[in-house]
Amino acid sequence: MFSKILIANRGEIAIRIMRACKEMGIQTVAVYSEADKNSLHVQFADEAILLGASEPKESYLSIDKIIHAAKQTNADAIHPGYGFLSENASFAAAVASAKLTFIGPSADSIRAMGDKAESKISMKKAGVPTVPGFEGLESATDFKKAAKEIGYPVLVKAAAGGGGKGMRVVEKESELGEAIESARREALNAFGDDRLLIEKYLPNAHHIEFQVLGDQHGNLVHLFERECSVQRRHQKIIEETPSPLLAPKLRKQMGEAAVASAKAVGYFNAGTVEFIVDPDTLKYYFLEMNTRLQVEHPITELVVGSDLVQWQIRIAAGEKFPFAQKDFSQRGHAIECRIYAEDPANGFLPSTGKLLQYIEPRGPNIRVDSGFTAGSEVTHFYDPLLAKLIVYGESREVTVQRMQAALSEFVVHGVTTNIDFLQAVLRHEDFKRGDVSTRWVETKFNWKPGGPSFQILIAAAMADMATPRAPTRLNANEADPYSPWKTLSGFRN
Amino acid sequence: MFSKILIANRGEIAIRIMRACKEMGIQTVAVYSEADKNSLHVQFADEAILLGASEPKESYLSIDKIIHAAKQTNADAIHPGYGFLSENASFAAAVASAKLTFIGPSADSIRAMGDKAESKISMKKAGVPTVPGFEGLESATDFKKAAKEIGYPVLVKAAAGGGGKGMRVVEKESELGEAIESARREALNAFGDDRLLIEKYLPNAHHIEFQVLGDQHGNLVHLFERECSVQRRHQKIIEETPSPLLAPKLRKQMGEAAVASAKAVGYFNAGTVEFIVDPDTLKYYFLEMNTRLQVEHPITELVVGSDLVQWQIRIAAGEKFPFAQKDFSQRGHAIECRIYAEDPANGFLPSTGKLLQYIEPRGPNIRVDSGFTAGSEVTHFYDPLLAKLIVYGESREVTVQRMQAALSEFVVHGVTTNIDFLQAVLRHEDFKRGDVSTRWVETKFNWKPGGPSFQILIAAAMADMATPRAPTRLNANEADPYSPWKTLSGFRN
Amino acid sequence: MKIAFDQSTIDLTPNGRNYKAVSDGKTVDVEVIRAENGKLDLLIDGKHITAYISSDGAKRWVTVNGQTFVLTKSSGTKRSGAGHDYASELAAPMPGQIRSVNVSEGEAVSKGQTLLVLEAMKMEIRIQAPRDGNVKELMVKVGQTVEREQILVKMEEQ
Amino acid sequence: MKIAFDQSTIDLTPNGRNYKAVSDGKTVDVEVIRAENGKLDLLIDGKHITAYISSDGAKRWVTVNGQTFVLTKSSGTKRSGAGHDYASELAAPMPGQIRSVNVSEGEAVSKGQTLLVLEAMKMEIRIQAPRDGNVKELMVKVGQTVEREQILVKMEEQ
Repeated sequence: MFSKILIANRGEIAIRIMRACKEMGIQTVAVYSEADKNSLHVQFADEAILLGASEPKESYLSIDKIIHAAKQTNADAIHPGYGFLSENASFAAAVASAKLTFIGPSADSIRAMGDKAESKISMKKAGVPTVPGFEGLESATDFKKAAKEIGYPVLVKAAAGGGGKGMRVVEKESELGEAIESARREALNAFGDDRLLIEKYLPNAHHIEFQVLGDQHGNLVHLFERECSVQRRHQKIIEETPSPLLAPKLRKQMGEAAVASAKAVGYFNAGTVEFIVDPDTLKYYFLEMNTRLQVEHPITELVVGSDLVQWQIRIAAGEKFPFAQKDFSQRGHAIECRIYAEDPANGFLPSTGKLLQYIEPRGPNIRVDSGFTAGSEVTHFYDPLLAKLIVYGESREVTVQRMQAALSEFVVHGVTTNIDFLQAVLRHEDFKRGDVSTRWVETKFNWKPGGPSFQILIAAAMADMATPRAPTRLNANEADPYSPWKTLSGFRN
Repeated sequence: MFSKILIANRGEIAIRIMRACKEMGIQTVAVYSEADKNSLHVQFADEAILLGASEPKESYLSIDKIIHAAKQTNADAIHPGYGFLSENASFAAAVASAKLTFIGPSADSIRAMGDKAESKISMKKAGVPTVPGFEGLESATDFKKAAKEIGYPVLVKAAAGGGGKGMRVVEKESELGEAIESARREALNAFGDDRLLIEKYLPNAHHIEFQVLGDQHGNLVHLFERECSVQRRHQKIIEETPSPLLAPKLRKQMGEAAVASAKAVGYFNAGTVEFIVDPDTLKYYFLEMNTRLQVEHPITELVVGSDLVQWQIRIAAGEKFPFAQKDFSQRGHAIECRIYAEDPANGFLPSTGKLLQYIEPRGPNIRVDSGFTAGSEVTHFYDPLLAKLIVYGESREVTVQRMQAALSEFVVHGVTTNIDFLQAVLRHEDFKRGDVSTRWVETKFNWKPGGPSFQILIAAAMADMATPRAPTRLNANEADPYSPWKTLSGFRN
Repeated sequence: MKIAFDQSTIDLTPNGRNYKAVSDGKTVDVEVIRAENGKLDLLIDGKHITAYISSDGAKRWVTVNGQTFVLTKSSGTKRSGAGHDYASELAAPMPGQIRSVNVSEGEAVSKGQTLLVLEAMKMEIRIQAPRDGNVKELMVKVGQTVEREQILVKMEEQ
Repeated sequence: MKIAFDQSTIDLTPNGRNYKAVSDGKTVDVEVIRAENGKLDLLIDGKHITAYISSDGAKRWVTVNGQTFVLTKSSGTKRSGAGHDYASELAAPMPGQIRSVNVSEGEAVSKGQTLLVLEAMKMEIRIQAPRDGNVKELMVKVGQTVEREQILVKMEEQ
């Protein structure tokens, strides 16, 4: 087993990985950028190395600096988390060249799946159904012809893409030109690769993905599905398992297809095979494979009872699975809500600032994976994910109720969040029925924030009655020499 | 379903129950004593009623006041938690007379099991093995004769007892007199009943209990065992499930015996049938049945995947089980450590005071059920249980490691706790092998706290270098106008 | 004492240990049962609510029953904010870099038309016309780094 | 600057941004990398430790790596504490009520013998003789309520 692991990431996922290391008796090294020098993942690690400036290019995306940090601290392995360099084949190769272990799949597997165009071709070969479409087109004319053949709406997406970046839904021919241009630009900027592919857009589709886990000895299992259809801007915001859409037979078929997909690229490590499923025909299509830990891995952990991060580490260390497919089953239900610093009432624009209050819900069957605390700064340099709120329950109904109770206890002041929005989604009849497609938020869920209630106004006014001055900052965790609450002490009982 | 439930308890269990209510859309009423007026369970409830003075007799043990509070707030049911009135048949009967629902078994079941002497007799009748011994003795001479017949060591315990109160191990005849006298006094004081029974004391026995769950329609299942052999002063401090001692066949036998015990008294609600098991012969003996929710219920919830408190409420509301015995299985491993405000280096004497710092561990598979926060007062009026730290893992080994990591993150200042002691137990080879009997702490585990390390001294001294005066109170969650840390701001980076 | 927040005004009068609160013709009795840093437990007409409150300048962040609002306290005179729908000036919603400018000064634009594209947090944010009108002035150019709330475009009615 | 805690003394000297710490003949270099209310991140000879610290009068609660110690800072002169093993006075470990007094003044008692029984938190706590000796003075009687640290019995050597 490794004795020291460098975690080439930040925020909640860095802490999640460090916890697994700590439990396994493995020392941890954090890396960080200027913007993150006071962040929790730096405080949690045994050692911390400053990489450079806040721009990802200068820090979390710098292969050389990260490998240097690992060498400098005598780490023997690197865990990439998700995002940043996690699906970068050159990084995996560079880690191996530096005689360090990359906690992930082989560089070849990453390469084979990283290219959405190439992977689609190899999946077709492996007999896994894929979405009708075309790869390798160049000119605007070719795209136009392809789109016509497929039939609108079509989806244009970056061959090197992921996370909804460089992706555009095109409803009609007149929008195709601008969509291709802007997707290319975004793709080039985010991935350094502007190749696009085009395919049929299924407007009512569900996004259902399967967790796979493979060791280095040829064993591959799947840990069932995650339903991730609640999305905005092509990014998931609520995930759950089991999927309300899948019957046991379809689940089994798709699980086998997922294992076949992973086998086709000689996969080991944790990975996710994404499918889209047409709810009317119940046909499923391979979308892509993410060759890394997934943001929403906790819901699988709760329903299957496994620790995916510990297994990633064990797999990378060469351990052989002591289990087989038949040893896994789903029990109960789990839901994850992603708590973003963003404004759902204003196009989900990211919100930045200092967290004046930050109180997470607690309690049985509630898990919060987070990297923030009161006083933390949310900057514009990185993804605005504040925390993942994950709950488990015996049934879907109990789990939804528990999530609603937990969301109502989550307090974040200082940045706008999507908490109210998430509550409204959970209350919606369509969600309760499990009848939500990937475009539901944009096309059917017409959410508008309400106005402040009398209670809210009273509370705001009471704060002012109690404070003779307007404090510039009122923070539960910061010592305030002139705390306005002191004048209220007569009311304490 | 109920619309409002009064929780006749305090601390962590009151909050645990309120959470279940909140998730089920049920309003909650807290009751409290003078000492608890600022406690978390009061803040968490929708309504809160002051019962009276801090002595339990004047508040949490006052049947009249509690029923009055329920009437006054229009509650339709009362949940007793554990301890206090939870196993008081008169209370259950009084609740029913007041046309309220008691969230627990019938008064008759409580009565039948509450008397350790009577229950032993009826278990013998039901064919459940019991510990050799005698009930209904009065005079010192009779006890002396009985003890001689059974053979020393013997155990003297209160017929109305529970929680280790009114219980004495007697090693030789010369100690019997004082033991009986003191057990009688403690029993009278704690339960208002000084009857004692005497039985063979099995010095190497394991304490293994089975969780049962019955509805009001005659369905009874067991949810497997809890191993609770790590005890001090006859009180559990660490519990785990599955038990390292039980093989599947013995587990099945004991589970069936537990269901038979509960059936013999027409049991519904959650309940616990306690056995002692001789590790050499693997013989098991009925000890007693607790006719209420158990402190250590969370480990069962984690390994079985059920919410016992929600089921208590559903059972009381008349719901019928949608499941049968075959639907339950154990998955993974769970351990609970009870975090007590007590001094293990000094006879486990309770420690009282104000919590200067209180930081709970967090993370995947870690659950903390607690009723305290920084600034809370730990008083001498009630049990010194601060929190229950519960962890889940795929295997016993992973779970022990996770518990060790979690314990090392638990920070409590202001009262002495057993956290260091618990860490030492978990590190011990006997515990790792699962080879711990109920007397292990007293007879084999010879723990002494170490002295402060150089690191500790440095940290203590640095605090002083940074503070020109000795503050009377330094509290992470209290605004401090003269925070000593301000002078350190030059070092912040 | 009258306190104004955005579109609402509330009148709070001490009344023994309690307060009388009036807003929009409604009157309630308010009692403070517990006050901690950033948290208030109130009885409003006898009903218990817990409110989390943070202040940041004139801004008040308030959470009750899991619903969070940001209110801006008016101090007598009303300052026109950087509103989204009615402003004739379009400001950057967050710091970033101008990726493209799609219109020129004097051009007539229609509601929803993309005027320029801002890149922030690796996303493209389209700054769109809030209504039909003319581009009066372009305040930024491609490649320029902008701060939050910095004015990007001024518009005028047609 | 010398600082004494219980049996230990530590000498702390500022050294640029760092400190030199000496105790029991051992010398290390200490750097404060982060200081919050109640929490210190230190580099001790380059090794990162997180310490949680609370002060309560002369008492210092310190937690490092999950181990918690309560140290009492001596301010020059040493005050004899209510030690457990060596005191000739036995104090109440917690508030409670005297249930029974099992010895009389002048009586010879042996180590471990129960002198009196205190009831607290519904438990019986036996106050036992720390060593062989004589009961010099009984300070309490049955039924009396006692405070924490209140002297219950004075003992003397035989």
